[in-house]
Amino acid sequence: MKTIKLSSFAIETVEEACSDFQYREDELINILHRCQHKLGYLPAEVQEIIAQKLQMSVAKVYGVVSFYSFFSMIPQGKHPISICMGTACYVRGAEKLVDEFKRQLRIDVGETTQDGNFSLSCLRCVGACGLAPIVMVGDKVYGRVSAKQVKDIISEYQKSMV
Amino acid sequence: MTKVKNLEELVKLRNKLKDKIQVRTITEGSDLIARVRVAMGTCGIASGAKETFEALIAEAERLNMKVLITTTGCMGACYAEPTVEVTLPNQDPIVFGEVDRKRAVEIINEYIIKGKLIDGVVPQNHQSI
Amino acid sequence: MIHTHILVCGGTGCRASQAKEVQEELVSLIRDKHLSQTVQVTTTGCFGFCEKGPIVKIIPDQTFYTQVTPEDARDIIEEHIIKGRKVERLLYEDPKTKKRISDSVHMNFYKKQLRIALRNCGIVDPENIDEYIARDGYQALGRVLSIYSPDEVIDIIKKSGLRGRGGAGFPTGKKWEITSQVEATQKYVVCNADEGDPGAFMDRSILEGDPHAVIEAMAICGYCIGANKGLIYIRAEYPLAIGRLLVAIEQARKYGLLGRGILGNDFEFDIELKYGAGAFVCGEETALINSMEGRRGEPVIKPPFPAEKGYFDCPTNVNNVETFANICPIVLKGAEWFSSIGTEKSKGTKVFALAGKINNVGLIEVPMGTTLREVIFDIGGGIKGGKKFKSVQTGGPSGGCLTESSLDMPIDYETLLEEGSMMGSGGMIVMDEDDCMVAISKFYLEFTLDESCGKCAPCRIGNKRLWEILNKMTKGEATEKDLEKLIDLSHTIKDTSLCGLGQTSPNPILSTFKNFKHEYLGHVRDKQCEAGQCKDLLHYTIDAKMCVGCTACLRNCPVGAISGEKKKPHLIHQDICIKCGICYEKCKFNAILHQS
Amino acid sequence: MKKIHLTIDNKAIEVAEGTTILEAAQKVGIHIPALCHMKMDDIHIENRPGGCRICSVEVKGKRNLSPACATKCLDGMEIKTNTIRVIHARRNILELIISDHPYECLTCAKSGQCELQTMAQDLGIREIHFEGEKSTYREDFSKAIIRDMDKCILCRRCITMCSDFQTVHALSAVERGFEAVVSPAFHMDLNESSCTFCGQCVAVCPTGALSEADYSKDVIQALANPEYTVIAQTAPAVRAALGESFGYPVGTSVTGQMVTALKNLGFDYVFDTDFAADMTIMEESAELLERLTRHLEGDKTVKLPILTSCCPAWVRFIEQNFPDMKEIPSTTRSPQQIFGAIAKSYFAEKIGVPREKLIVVSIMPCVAKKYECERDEFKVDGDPDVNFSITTRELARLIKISNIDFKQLEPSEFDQPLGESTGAGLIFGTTGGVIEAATRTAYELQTGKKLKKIDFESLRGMEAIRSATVDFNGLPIKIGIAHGLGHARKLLEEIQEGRCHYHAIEIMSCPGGCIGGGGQPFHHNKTSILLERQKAIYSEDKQMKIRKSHENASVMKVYEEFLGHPLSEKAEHLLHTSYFDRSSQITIDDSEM
Repeated sequence: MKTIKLSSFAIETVEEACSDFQYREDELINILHRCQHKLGYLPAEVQEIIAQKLQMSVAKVYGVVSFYSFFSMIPQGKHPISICMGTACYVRGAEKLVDEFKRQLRIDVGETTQDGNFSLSCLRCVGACGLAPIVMVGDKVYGRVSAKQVKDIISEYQKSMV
Repeated sequence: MTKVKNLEELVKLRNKLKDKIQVRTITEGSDLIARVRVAMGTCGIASGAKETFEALIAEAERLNMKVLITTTGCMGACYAEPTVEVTLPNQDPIVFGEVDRKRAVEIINEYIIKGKLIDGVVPQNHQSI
Repeated sequence: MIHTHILVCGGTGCRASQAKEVQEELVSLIRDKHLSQTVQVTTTGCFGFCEKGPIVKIIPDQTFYTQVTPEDARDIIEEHIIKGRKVERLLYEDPKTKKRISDSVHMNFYKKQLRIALRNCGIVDPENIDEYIARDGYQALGRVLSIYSPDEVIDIIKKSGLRGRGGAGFPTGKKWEITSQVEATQKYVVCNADEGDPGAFMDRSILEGDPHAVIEAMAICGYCIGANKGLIYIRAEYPLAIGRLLVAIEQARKYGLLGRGILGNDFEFDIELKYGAGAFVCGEETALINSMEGRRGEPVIKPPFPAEKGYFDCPTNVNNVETFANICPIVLKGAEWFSSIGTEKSKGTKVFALAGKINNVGLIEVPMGTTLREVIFDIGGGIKGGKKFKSVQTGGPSGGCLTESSLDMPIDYETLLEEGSMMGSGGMIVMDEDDCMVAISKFYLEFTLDESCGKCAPCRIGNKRLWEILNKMTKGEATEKDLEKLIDLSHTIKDTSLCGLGQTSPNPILSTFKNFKHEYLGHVRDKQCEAGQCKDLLHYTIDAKMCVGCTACLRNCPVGAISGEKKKPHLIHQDICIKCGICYEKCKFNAILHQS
Repeated sequence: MKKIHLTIDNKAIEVAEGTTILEAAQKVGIHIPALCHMKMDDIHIENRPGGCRICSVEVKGKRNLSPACATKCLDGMEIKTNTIRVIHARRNILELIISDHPYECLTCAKSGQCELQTMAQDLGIREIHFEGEKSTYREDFSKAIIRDMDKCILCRRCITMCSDFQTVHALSAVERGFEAVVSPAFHMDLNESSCTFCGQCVAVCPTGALSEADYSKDVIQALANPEYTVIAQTAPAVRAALGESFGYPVGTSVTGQMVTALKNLGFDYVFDTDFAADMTIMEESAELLERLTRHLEGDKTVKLPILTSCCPAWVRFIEQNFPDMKEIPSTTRSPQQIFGAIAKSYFAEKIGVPREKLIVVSIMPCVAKKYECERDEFKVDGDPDVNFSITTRELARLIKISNIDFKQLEPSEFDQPLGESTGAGLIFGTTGGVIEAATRTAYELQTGKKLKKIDFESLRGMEAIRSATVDFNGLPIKIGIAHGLGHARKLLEEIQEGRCHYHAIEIMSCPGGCIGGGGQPFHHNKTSILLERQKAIYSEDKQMKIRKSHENASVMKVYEEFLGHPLSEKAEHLLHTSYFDRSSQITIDDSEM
């Protein structure tokens, strides 16, 4: 027998989500949304239980999780940094911001810093094209960001950590 | 809220509401001194429309003025967010752009009270059906 | 008390033609004439009429002066403000009638925008159904249910000439008709709100600003095709739109405008939300349905079309947000009204998200047939920073880049296709001389590469190869042979991919190659990037003659690649330089050179 | 049905509504190449994702090329399959696919049988114009199946087999875009997944992405080592397919040549798994009759129907998916394992070779058998009863490696005593065979009468799920048969829900039973090959002198000299096994909170 170890909170979260959606396989994406929202990410064990509860294969669940960029199997940093890579932001220099964040944080896009403070991701059009290029840290939006400001943005959060 | 039973009732409801809230200018006899709409789409909120909205309410309350302040969707002028539309009695609505807390207070004190425009008016160059 | 306002346009276009000087002159005249207590001069944003700038508008009489010079200020004050006589020669002359128009009330033609889909955005409170009802909300549904048969409504939509606003432009009425004619016990209405074009946000704005417009139209569609269930497939990245839709659906239910026995009729309709999770390909109908059923959002071969076999194999009508937003006005104002707007084959209006190197970034709605020039230079206020217009991209990653020569073409589905682009969902990105067309192609290909589902080989591998070739080009490592391969492969991918994503993914390449072939050749033959954007082809140096030693570059360089003493020419160390371009942006003396 | 008229390359043709362009073209002698498409008639296996686009053709009036495999014929269609546009596009796509594929043909397990390689040859690809980054993945070496996903072309045939046919769902398309690949969840190894090692993914993979774990080198080494006595056992389905690897017509039984080849290879004893199959029948029928008797006596605890347990993939399937039903299958070991146990006890004693000096090699049509012989319960102090299990394909390679000209070989007989077999043991190789063999024996043991007709035709065929009632002298015995785990699942669910009234059920994982096993020469999706192999088995059975297991004298001798009787303590110990719960269990672990 294979055992899947998980915290009681995670188990309850999955159970609640699945039961709210009547254990329906076609509600998988909604269930994953709910679990990720509560747990922050979707570790393998969580996907295993979801598969069990919905009586579907875990390969299929992972097939879905890995298909959609919104779902993550890595815990996000305390301060998730997202750079808008919509066209409007791109033509206004978003690429330079990505380079600069990568350089400053020494991580690649899709990674989290070792101390778990920052994670870096790109997203497609936040819809604030008037403020391009856009950087989001958590829910906070920074508009018309220049490469030079990158350092300041990072240190703003580093300070608050101390 | 009660259910609208048929088309006739819906028409009646519309006519009633039209008088009550639809008016873009403020009808005579109303004790409202201005109607304010804050564009609160994602772009507006990203630019700080929530703070603007709060600042407008706080200032109106501080001055104890009867101003109707509501939220609305995107007005389309993303380059000038946050945008705020102000309608004074018997006048065309004016849209102000880049309204931060400071300018929100200014709009109430200068435009709504004194009728003076402040810089940064966003001309409305569209017709709506 | 102020009784007269003089508004002076502060838009970039007008500024460039001395609007500031006009304003200063007006202010000083008012002061001289002791009019400060009653007359106020204010700067405004762009009027969207830049070709006739600077613009001065007088309130309350709505006089609209065009091409005002500082010298004209005296006449405006002395004649108009003091004597009440309008300055005839500054009034706008109607190019057709040659008559001068005295005020902007009669100048609606200058208002190039006509809002149908956006009619309530920025006007109603989206979280208050009463405001929607006050603006004729749910009247269309009410009339449809009590007056028309489903076929009659479909006929109205067909006659209106409305075509799908999601991209391809399939006639909406016809789509409804096909679904209505399939016999089934269960059918579905689906609203595709999985807007994912980078740089397009009109659907989100409609849902955030006027959710009931979509809800009402979906109910009408349900009545027409015989569906009692509606689903909105919306991006999870749109929390605000989701929140407002949920509020709106709840309010509509409370009023009995959704649910059973709507408005006393034997009609039932309700709506549920389904969330996307960040996959652009789910905008494709069949992928969207797969995703709604909880699977990987991979497209499947059509036919069968969703109209026959859609959600859970039931007949399903899929329209996008903007398409639905047009339905109620058509029902209320009639097919003739709608079809009177636009061009022969493209009726009504189109919403565009105008962005990029343009002054008035924003959401606009114009009648079909408006020219790109009007959109970019009048409504959009022209190019940012006074740079030269180079290209406009429409249709997102499926579209193409158009040039100066296409600017006077009327916007409609067919023209854009002929010009090598497409309508798409409505992103419109303006580019200037600093934008490299090879790099732009690479940007779009990177997007497609990220978003390809991976199911079919041409899209999965082909787009990767296209990107690799473009990447080589931007690094100066490509040959002319690579260029040949790029074009050859582009055609194969278009011809053989499974779904619309792959079939259109090479469009950015093909259109830029057609219109900017010399830039491609420049990258492969001469290893040069004329726009100066491909950093591997550039190096930054300091022109010692121009450099005054202000240290601005040195202070701003993020990697410390610049050295030099104050007031002496500085030097960029090529081995440290990361070519970020900050020094170029910061130098006020044009001393930084970037060369291929 | 409506008839549809169209032309393909100017040839007029009439087809039934619903026919695809690919099928229609075949009828007029036009072979449109296809990679991902797979359709096995009669057994309802179809994979048609429309993903490879190799079969693209030109349909007049359509803007883009259409995939022939997934486009239905419509009236008046004008189709061109060989225009310059089509040929160019097809070559470009093929080059693209190859550009993301390792150039390892010379050392690839699939070389010579690879559909991608063949197509590149057929289309005359001499240069890849679109070179670029290739996808790379960690190789997954399980004991039975090797996954080298660098070679995957995402045709998804394996998923169709694993999910649709077997309902095992070990595999799924994962990731997306260029990173998309077929994999178990979280890119885990097959060993950790729900894979049953049935090997059907290997059987249909067009390239070398999925292949059997190859033990032929180990076998060569064992044969070369004078310290070891090396014994071969050959499964019944092998002889019906091995000839295909040496150019014999499909359906040629090559038993005698195979035995000679094995002897030439240096095996000390060449025995027959059929012998062990006969022992399986002895034990299994005894079990059936025992359960049946108790059932008829009113014992409510008795588990019926009894399920066959010779198929290791099936065993693993039930252990993983229906752990609550693990008491239902017969506890009798599979013929491979019975053979191993007897060889390393009874036979070892007989020839006086200690167990650890004895190497048992099984030649199987199956890849799951490699997994089975690794199971701990089939080892004694770490020494497996069966040391190596190799497939029909590996045997063919061994023969070639050893410079043996198979076609020139004179047939010879199996060695004795473990080489004596019956027709009953032989028909184990096809679906329905095990239960027919069991019936032949159980009938005679139960009724004490001789069978008038040995052939139970009602149990034969290719239908996915079959059932028949056999009259045991007034006692109607209901028998069910399923091949394919998906069909087995249906029967299990019926049992779970109490809707199943069979007394005995035979289950085989592979289509057609072992003849369609994952270790057989590749059938390239032709059902006709399976049917021919099946025919070969039944006709050899007909020619056998002895066709009932309980009449196998050598088997009887083992019982006399060694085991006593079926279900004796010793038989239980050596010939039976038990099953394990392999489902996953959730446990709470709050230690990290």
